[in-house]
Amino acid sequence: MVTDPTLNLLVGKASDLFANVIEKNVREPIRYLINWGRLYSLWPVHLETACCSIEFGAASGPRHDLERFGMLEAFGSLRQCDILVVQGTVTRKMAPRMKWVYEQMPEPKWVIAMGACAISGGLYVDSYNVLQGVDKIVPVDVYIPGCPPRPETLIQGIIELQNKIRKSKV
Amino acid sequence: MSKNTITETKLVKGLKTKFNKQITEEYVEPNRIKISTSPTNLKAVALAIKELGFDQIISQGATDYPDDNLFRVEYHAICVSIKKFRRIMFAIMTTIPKNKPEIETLLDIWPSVEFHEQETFENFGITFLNHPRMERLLLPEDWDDIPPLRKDFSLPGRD
Amino acid sequence: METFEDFLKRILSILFWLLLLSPVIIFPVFFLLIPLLGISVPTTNEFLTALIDPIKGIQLANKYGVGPSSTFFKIAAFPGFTFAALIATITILYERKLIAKVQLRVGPLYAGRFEGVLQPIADLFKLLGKEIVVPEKADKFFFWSAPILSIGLGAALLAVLPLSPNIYIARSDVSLLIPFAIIGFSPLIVLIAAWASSNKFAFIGGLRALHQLVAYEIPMLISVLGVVILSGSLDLISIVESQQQVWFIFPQLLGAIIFYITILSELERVPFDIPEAETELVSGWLTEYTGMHFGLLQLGVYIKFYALSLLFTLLFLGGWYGPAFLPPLAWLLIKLFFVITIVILPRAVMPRLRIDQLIRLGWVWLIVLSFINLFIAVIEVSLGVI
Amino acid sequence: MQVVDQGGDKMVLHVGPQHPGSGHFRIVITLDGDYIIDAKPDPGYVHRGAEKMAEYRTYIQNIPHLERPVIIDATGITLPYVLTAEKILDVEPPERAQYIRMIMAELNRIISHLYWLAIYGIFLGHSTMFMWPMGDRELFIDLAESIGGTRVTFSYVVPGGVRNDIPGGFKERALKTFQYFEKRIKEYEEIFFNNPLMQSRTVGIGILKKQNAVKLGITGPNLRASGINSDTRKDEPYCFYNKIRFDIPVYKEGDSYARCMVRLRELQQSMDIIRQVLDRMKPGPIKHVIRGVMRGEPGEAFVRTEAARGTMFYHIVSNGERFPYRVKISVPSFRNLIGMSHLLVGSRLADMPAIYWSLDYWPVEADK
Repeated sequence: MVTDPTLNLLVGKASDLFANVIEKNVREPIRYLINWGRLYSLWPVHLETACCSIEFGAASGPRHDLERFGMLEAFGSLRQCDILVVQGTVTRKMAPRMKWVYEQMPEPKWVIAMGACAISGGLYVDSYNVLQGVDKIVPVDVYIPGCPPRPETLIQGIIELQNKIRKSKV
Repeated sequence: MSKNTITETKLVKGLKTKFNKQITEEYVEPNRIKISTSPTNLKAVALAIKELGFDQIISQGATDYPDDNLFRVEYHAICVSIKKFRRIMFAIMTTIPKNKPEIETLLDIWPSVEFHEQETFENFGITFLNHPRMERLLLPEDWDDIPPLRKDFSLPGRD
Repeated sequence: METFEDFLKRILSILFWLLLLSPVIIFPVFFLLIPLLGISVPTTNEFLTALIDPIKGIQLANKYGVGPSSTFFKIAAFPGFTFAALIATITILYERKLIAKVQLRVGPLYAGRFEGVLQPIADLFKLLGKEIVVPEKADKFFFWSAPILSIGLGAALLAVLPLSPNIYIARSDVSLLIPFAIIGFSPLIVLIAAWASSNKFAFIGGLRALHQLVAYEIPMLISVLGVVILSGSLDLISIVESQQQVWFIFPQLLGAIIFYITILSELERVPFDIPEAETELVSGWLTEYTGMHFGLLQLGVYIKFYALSLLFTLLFLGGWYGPAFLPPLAWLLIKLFFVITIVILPRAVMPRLRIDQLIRLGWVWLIVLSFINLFIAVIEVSLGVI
Repeated sequence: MQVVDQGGDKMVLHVGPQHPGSGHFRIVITLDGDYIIDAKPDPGYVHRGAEKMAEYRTYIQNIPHLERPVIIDATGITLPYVLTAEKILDVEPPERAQYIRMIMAELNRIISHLYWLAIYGIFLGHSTMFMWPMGDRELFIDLAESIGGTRVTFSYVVPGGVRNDIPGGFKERALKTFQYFEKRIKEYEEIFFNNPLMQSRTVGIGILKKQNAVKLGITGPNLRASGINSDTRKDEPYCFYNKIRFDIPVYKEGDSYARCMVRLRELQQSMDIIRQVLDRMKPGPIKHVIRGVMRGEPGEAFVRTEAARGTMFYHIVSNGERFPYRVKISVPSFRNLIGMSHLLVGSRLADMPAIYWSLDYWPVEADK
């Protein structure tokens, strides 16, 4: 009687239904809440790789004020940080350190490649000491073009990252 | 001799008499003096220039001449403490063979040359004898190619 | 490593299944056991009425020992932990907005529809979902215990602090001494956190914090003695009641200033944020803490912030006394936020001190001044000014 | 955060490259208690090989990548390059171009000093002093942007002149900004420079004696804070600095506070220079139009100018080709780096940020 295929089908349907109910009523709100918290609380690691750090500094200044989005301007320890903003050229000497910093950050973490040099080497495409694009060593979520990107562009990149987080799974 | 270069000419003349034509005057322009000397005399000449009042090294570098198979080592001295010499930049050049790139350091004459000589070391492979920290400064620790500013080192994609 | 959200999901799914299975298993057991134990069960009618009518609800809750007048409610909700955590959360937001205004910025703006009011909540949810990293070389037991101790210390401070003549958790004849006794533990917690992190920056930060906290506890205690002399009591409620005519900040101005400076130091706030000096020590003793560990440590610090500000209000600003058009609790909160403001403000206008300057200030100047303050109090009492 | 066991009671701290107080470089500090007994700078994290790349680009193509090392002070680093290239290419810029170059150089000096001031504020734990100069810096960036076209990387000075003329109404806007900023300087002094806590952190800290400053090759505002009245704008005037009346702020103390004050006074000085330049400027051509690829005469030239951080030096060797044969850049940060280990040894760990950033060491510039 247990082997009855109709019963099996019924049990399967019922468990699907339960899964659906859980998905809709339990997981979805939690996913929303956790993602909502994450997207408004992006703390950047203080890792300056090159000259784009000036525009990053300017973006946290009073005119552009990254804290509106819940970003702190410069946070102390990488253990409490969520995003790694690669601020410009990554040289061969910096690359292992940057990878190390990325690995030491706690999950979940995101990477923003800021500036042409971080995306592809940019102006330093033929330099002997420059990594041609940071996506070779760390996974990049948002690319922000510019040399250096204006603070407005950086803010747009951060909004794009927020949109990405909003849709992401937990 | 124009009026602008009286001080400069006087300086070079004094040096020439002191070193008995072991230094060559390359040119004297307003505010610019360039002399060249042999590596063996370099230290004595540098000391004499320091005693004239040129107390800082603004730049120290080298140029690679693969055709002549030699390096030209350049020192640019300036003066910050004596007012009448402040406008003058003193360039001292010397050439060393490429197969034996060694030269005596000027660290004890101009302490400001320390990092410059380290940079020249890593960029050209020129060893400065008696320099206490003859090690890499700017290049990565795992650099195993030839020194990058030599002419036979070519950039990727730009042969 | 399992993130907190995995944990949360698991807990929630268990709850869901329990809810589903409760008619089958729990209700029979419940209804069989309760009569045996001799406890009366609320009838369905009572229960539903309680849900609609708050007064009935409170009565029902009181019957089972969880009502507003019960000790459990006092400790857990009001005026205990939840209330303190709420004030701490508001303080975090208030601090960020206030500092931003001084710096010609807007501060948090988009979290929550209006002026970033939900920013601390967003930070909290973010920290809840963060991975917890324990360094390989860390002393695991102490590493985990520091955040819990920190929050526990914050909560324990609240035990004897009254909010009005009848709102308090516990009343003791020596209730002034109890908070100071508890604060005496905080250097230990910092040292545990710093040592267990197995990190040089954390360790230097921890040692600095130890020096700083020890140096500032003595002037803190001595500066309060003036208040004790004036009021003739160690009970916080009677101290407040003796300020009905004159707030002690007027006869004890020097003591209040010293107490204020020691609060700044105790909370490691600018210009005394030396243990967390970012440009020297990364994050000081907090360097290795991640996720909710960090959140708990910060919450502990901010609850301590609330407790010390409340203590300042009670000791020097006349507690809940004020013109009668507002209830006592409202006056207390107004004064409390005034104190919180003046504790926050130095962060906007002061640079950081150096550890040797700080220790000299503490051991040389503040101790001497607090003794002078003590003599002032004695003279005032003997002259009968108060 | 690397752990190095040294034995004994010494502690080795690696400050950087990921450290809020280091920026893009590392300094290895050995501590004995709270005192620094050894400090070994480890630059090179942003070494991009600008000198080598310059040998593969024409004289014009070199300008954009040579200004990247100091994009805070872009004109400060491209102007000496262009002056050197002009000597080799044998072109003389018109008079108006010289004046516009001076405006840009001084605007950039202000922008750079304000950035320095902002970071110095946060290094001492004064977050308001980070935000205020950052906000006021935007005003000067707006002025520079209206001339150069972008926020920081202008590539504005070219051999033979400047790229384009200054826009109409620039003078009025500049004067209005200066008027506002002079009021702000007073507020900076009130909240930061006259703050007793700030003074207790910087006065008498990191004293660089006059003879040491000369000996170690310190340059720029750091040299002037040690009592030496040396500024390339006065010593060997380029552009039309000899036609402008200005004083160089000099302080004798040589400590961190003096270095701060020199830079604060230079803000005022730069604004005065721009005011005078705006008065003296006459309409005219702004560049010599050069057609085709510029080929230099065989030979060499070396030029120095005064950038925001000190004397910027270029030595270009040409062999008559399209590309320069050798470009040697000697940047002030690189020369000031030697002062850092000199000053840090013997000071307290807590003074490290106060000394480090008072030298205005910009690692990107030093690494090239």
